[in-house]
Amino acid sequence: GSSDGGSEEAEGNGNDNSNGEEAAGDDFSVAMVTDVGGIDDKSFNQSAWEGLKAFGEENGMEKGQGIDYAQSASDADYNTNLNRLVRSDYNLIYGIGFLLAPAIEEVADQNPDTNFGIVDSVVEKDNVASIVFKEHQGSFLVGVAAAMKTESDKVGFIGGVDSDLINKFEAGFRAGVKSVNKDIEVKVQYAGAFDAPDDGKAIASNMYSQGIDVIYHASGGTGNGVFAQAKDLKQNDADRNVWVIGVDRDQHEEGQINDTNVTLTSMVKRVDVAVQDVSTNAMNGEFPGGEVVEYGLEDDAISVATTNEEAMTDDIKTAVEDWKEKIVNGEVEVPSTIDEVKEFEDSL
Amino acid sequence: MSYVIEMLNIRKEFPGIVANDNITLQVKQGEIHALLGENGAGKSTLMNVLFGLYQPEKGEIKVRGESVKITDPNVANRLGIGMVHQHFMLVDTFTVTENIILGSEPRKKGTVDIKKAEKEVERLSQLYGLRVDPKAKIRDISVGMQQRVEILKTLYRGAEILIFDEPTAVLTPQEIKELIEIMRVLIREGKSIILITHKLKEIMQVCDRCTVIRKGEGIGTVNVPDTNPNELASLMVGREVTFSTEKQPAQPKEVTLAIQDLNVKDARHVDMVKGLNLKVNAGEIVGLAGVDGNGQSELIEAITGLRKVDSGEVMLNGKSITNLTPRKVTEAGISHIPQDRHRFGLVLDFPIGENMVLQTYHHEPFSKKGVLRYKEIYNKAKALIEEYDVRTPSVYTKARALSGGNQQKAIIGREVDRSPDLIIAAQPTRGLDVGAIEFIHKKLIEERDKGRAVLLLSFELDEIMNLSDRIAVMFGGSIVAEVKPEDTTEQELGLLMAGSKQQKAGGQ
Amino acid sequence: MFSNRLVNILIPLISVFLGLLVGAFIMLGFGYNPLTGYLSLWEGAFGDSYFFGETLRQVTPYILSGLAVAFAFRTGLFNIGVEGQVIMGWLASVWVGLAIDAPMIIHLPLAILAAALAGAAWGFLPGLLKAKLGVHEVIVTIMMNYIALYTSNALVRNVISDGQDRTERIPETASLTSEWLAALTQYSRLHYGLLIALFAAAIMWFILNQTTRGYELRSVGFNQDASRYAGMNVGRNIILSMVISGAFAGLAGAMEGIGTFGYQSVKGGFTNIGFDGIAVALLGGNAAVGVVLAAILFGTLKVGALNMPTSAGVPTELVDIVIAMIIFFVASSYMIRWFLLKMKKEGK
Amino acid sequence: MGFLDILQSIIGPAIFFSAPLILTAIGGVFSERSGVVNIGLEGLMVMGAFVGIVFNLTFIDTFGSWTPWVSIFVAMIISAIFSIIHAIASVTFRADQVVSGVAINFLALGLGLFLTKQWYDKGQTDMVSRPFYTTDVPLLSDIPIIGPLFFSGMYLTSYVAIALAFVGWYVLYKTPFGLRLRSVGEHPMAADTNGINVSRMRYVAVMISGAMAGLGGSVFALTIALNFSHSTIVGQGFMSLAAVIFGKWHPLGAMGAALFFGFAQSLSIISSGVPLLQDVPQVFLLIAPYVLTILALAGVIGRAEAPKAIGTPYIKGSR
Ligand SMILES: Nc1ncnc2c1ncn2[C@@H]1O[C@H](COP(=O)(O)OP(=O)(O)OP(=O)(O)O)[C@@H](O)[C@H]1O
Ligand SMILES: Nc1ncnc2c1ncn2[C@@H]1O[C@H](COP(=O)(O)OP(=O)(O)OP(=O)(O)O)[C@@H](O)[C@H]1O
Ligand SMILES: [Mg+2]
Ligand SMILES: [Mg+2]
Repeated sequence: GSSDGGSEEAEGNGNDNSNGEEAAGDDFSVAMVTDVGGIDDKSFNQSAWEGLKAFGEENGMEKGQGIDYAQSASDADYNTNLNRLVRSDYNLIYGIGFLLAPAIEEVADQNPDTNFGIVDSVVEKDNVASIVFKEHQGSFLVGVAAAMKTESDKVGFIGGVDSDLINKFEAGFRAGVKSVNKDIEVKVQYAGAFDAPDDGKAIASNMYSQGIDVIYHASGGTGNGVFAQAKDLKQNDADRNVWVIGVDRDQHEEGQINDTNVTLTSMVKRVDVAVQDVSTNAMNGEFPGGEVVEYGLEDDAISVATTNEEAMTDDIKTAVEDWKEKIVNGEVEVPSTIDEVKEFEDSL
Repeated sequence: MSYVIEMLNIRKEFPGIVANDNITLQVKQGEIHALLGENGAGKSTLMNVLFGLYQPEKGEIKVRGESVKITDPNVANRLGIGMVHQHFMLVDTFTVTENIILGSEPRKKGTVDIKKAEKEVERLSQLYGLRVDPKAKIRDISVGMQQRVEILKTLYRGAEILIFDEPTAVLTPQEIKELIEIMRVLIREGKSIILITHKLKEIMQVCDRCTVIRKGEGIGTVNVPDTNPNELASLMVGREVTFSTEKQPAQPKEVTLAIQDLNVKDARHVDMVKGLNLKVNAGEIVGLAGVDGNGQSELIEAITGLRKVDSGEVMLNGKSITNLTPRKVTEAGISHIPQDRHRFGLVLDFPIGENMVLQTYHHEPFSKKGVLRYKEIYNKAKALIEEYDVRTPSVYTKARALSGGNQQKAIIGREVDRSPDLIIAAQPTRGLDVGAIEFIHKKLIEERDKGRAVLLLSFELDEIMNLSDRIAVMFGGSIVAEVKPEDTTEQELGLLMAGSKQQKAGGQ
Repeated sequence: MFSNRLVNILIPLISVFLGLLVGAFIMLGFGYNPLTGYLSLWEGAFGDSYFFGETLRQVTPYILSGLAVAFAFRTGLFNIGVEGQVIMGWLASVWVGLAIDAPMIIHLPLAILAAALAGAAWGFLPGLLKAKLGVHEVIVTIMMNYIALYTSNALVRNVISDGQDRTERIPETASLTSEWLAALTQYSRLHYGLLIALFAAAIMWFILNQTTRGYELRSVGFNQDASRYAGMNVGRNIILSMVISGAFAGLAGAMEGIGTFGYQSVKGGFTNIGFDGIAVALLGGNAAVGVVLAAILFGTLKVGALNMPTSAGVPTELVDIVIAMIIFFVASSYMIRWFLLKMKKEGK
Repeated sequence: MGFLDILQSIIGPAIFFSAPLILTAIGGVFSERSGVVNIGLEGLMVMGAFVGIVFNLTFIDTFGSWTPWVSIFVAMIISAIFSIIHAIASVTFRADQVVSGVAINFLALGLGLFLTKQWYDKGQTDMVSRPFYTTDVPLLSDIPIIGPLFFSGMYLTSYVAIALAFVGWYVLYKTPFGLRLRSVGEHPMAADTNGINVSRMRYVAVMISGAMAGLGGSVFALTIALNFSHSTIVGQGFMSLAAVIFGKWHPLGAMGAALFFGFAQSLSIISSGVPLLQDVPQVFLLIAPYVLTILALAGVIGRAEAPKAIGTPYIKGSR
């Protein structure tokens, strides 16, 4: 942080009012509100901000001048933060995370002249662009990788809180695994919280001890415990086959132990790509208001990390690429809910 | 003749009050020196100064002729000064030995050498005739034994000068006798003693000299053999004091309290009251005599609904009040001046005014439809405080800030004012000075004369003999004898209380 | 120079001042301008009618959770379970809001009542265990918090909604929101709950200080033996105290459920309204008026803090440090009192 | 799964869950036994986690494989120093100890996150590259049944925690220091008249609780969370406080209670794999540890007697 941020900000606000209302080009400004994870959650909040920064860089803006964010400490802060940014005359304001959907809905209603974007949820309003991701597609692909990697034919999925969004990850993953080999067992467990690394570790410990050798986690901070457990096993037995699949961004760094790495791959969700894309469109007067913009494999907004070159062998990479093809060209319809995945599994 | 202790012109202030003002106390080697004064006169404060708990604003302290600064109890210990406090300084959950060695423990490889400590305690208790069980927990032993532990604590630290702050207030007559014996042994062993007590008889009995203080000021020192209780009392109070309370013979009427075959267990399911029968008539005071621990407390708790009756019956005015709740018992017409005024008698953090309606707050005029009426409450409180001479800055003062004597007067005022049929007074004068005692005794007799029944529990034979119209002696959970005070002597009563008419007292 | 009364008023003021002073030094130490920092905090809380409205909205649940903790404290109990009681109250108000179809005059009071009852029920068990078995209320209430969190999540997901992450929005008939207040404060979420909270503070004062019931509760809080001696039913008073405390907490939940949010969602962690209530109560000296004032201070700092990173670059956590220091100084009032006394003496 | 496997998969997690709680609770016992309530355990754990992680990240190159051990040691020292704030408030300034503890909780989290943002320019630190790892204890792990259950795949810090519980018991119940400390919590004036410095004793006790909570927090961070963020320590301090009371203010009791919590937690996680319990709705498994605790309290443990003088500042000469 810098001590003179305040004055800069004040200037930025004070001046761009005088120019008039619907700004374009130079006067265009974008901001975002994080959910309780905060701007540096190493996950989608951080990714979104990176997208905004990239957008800013392209257009000669920086924090406090053209782009900015507001952090939320609790659910009650979303509205306040959104309104604060509205009051600062930002043209486009993102709510990052499905938790902000109700707040966006309300504030968008009250401020029809401002444009909003909601990430990971759908809000049907003319001045709101709903940005969603096809996490199930990415999860499908890491499921493929898991199925190819497992030696015990047992893989695991650890979710944070049992919710629609996380179910989407589970569904895609299960479908991916089963598509490769329907005899592979997928064990699913939800920790009940996104901030319980101890539970994450215990669940992982239990799964690994049951012979599961690949675990895909979609559980935020709870996942820290999963990495801790995998690395511990690796430390004790360098030859043991234990893998974690990361989520949201490339969690390669988290898996590093000595000179090997337990992160097989990660389901990377490029919130930054989406945010940058929507912002650019909006600046050019093509704001997708009222639309649901879906980002998926085809936009490179969902991808599978291949940082761990040793682990992601060529045949895995090839298989992943093949399935990706099939998904992108519509040959395979990836299920996105628990009901759908059950149907999907039955159809195999 | 040399002085072991000289406190010269001591002044000690508390915020807003001068507790000690220019007091001089000189104690000779080998004497028992009494310190006498009303409640709040400043005795404890003076002794706490000597023991290093308080620092005096002015004055000099000399020990064996040398001027010293006693900055904390450690220094006092080193100088050979030990103190047995008015309120015992014992850790309830520790054993006797642990309490005695606390702060100067014998060690073995960094641990407490408890074996050695126990041996030392045994040795000291043999030497001075202080019977204690080294392994017992404090909370399981009698008050008398606790006091012996306190004395052992000072001896263990090699005290040569012992301060006793009101040691007899909490003891039974038997225990007092033992204590006096112990003090004589201590003197024989070359110790010196400062004794604080309100009981003039004890001073006359054991002390060599007596220093009197009044309202924080030293009045003077007298040779005990050259004086008498009346002189001491008037020195202390500043006026003449009458001792034995004057009263007319009782005129007992109908039976108010009738107890039949009562059995009560204590918290540990031990039978404490066994097949007890007792009657108290309107217009008489029945004194309940007995050594502490013979079921008196349980009996009173059972009558007042604080403890469950196992079997038997308690009747008030012919109606059963067995196992009613305390509230129903109260409303049936019983008042209770409890033994432990801090634990039961008062909510110390309430203003004294609110304490005056502790059982009646839910009645008119103190409340109406569940809403308190403070005006009525405080009017009542003011009236009672006036009538019962409770000295307090105001009715809004927290009960905690009053002295024990004034707290007790407030409780008595509250209990008597309800016009009950039966007043149960448990040790109503414990720890109070003669002025306060006189007042309380007068009140109880007044109530008797108004036709109320009074059940008086006391460990003071004096009080029992003076006040009672009939004495019931309690031993082992039942009433073993009923006597009239005019037909008996303290001697005989003591024997009855010990559970035997034949044997000499002290043989239990 | 200082009367006793004056000292009692001065102490909290001095504490707040000292707390802010410490915050200022920290800002200075890390290269921020404290003036800018605090100015942005002020702006964030009172900058315009919107923020003022939001601050008051935030104050509302704080008053009630503070009252809950304070009420228990006054009767000798430490209710750490306010957090769980808030969650249950929140849930109940929303549930009744959704499940029942009735005109506002019935529906709204019913929803509020349900919240109070749910909170009360959550306080009842610890009270009962304390009264009957002597089980320490601190442990039981801590456990009840977790049970509330998980139970509420499960109910939201499986019973009240069908498999969603949050319930529907409650209808207008069960809502505390107010067009009028919102319009007055430029669409802040200020709602009628504030009146309920203030009324509750008056109720607490009335119950404790003006009724025979309150007399009993206070008496039991100070001295159980004397209370028994005086004919009071100690066990019943302990239970009642926890029930009333829980009811206040439940109302705090309703403020969120049918006031601020209008729905209940699956929560990844605690709301902190209950935990903050402990600080509010203690800061307010466990008295009704004190709690209201402390809640105002707390709400102001919390809402104002949101503006600090944006307009002064100062992390919001600075406010937590300031709050901690204020609590610390209030707790250490003995030192301040001593200091004032010394000044008084020297003044003479 | 065989019975032994199930046991093994319960006991392992139970013990690593418990270790941080055990450590923190032992400290809590010391503080409360001296008469100082410590609601601030949560904050002290936060401080421990923060220091442990930051030190580990910063000095990894200096201390190499000893880094985690040095880290928890430093966390212990810093948390002990940090806890002096609580001691000053509640002993010297006669503050309400609950209030002061609450302040500690706010302060630790606020300070930890504030400094994280200052130093790392983000809200959470990176993951440490050298946390603690489990090991098999040589020889002992070869004992049949017992070996696999209790001596393989364990963190050494867990043994440290259990050992310290016994050390805590020894110190509190066998040494002069312990006797004095307990007397200060029961009857400070008695202690004072026996020449024991009540304030100093309480300062020491509070600092011991700071040190132990620092240890607990850093062990949690370096075995389980591996980084520091606002959600690293969420409620573990309160659970430790519960363990103190549950364990009746006794170091071994507190250890037992913490192990009970760990066991219940672990059980609820493992149950989802046990055939019989597979179809039980998940919420029942989630709340099971807490319900079990309440049942245990209500059924078996019941009334616990707190140190008599707990929560009251000692003012010389008052009664
Ligand atoms: N801790 C204290 N704080 C303020 N004032 C005190 C304190 N202790 C004693 N006092 C004051 O000092 C005076 C003397 O009290 P002290 O306890 O010495 O009386 P005492 O002679 O021992 O009385 P008693 O016979 O009742 O024991 C009291 O009247 C009281 O006003
Ligand atoms: N903490 C205190 N603050 C102010 N005054 C006090 C305090 N403690 C004691 N006092 C004063 O000291 C005086 C004597 O108190 P003390 O407790 O010695 O009375 P007492 O008659 O000896 O009662 P008891 O027999 O129960 O000890 C009282 O007048 C009281 O006002
Ligand atoms: Mg006295
Ligand atoms: Mg005295």
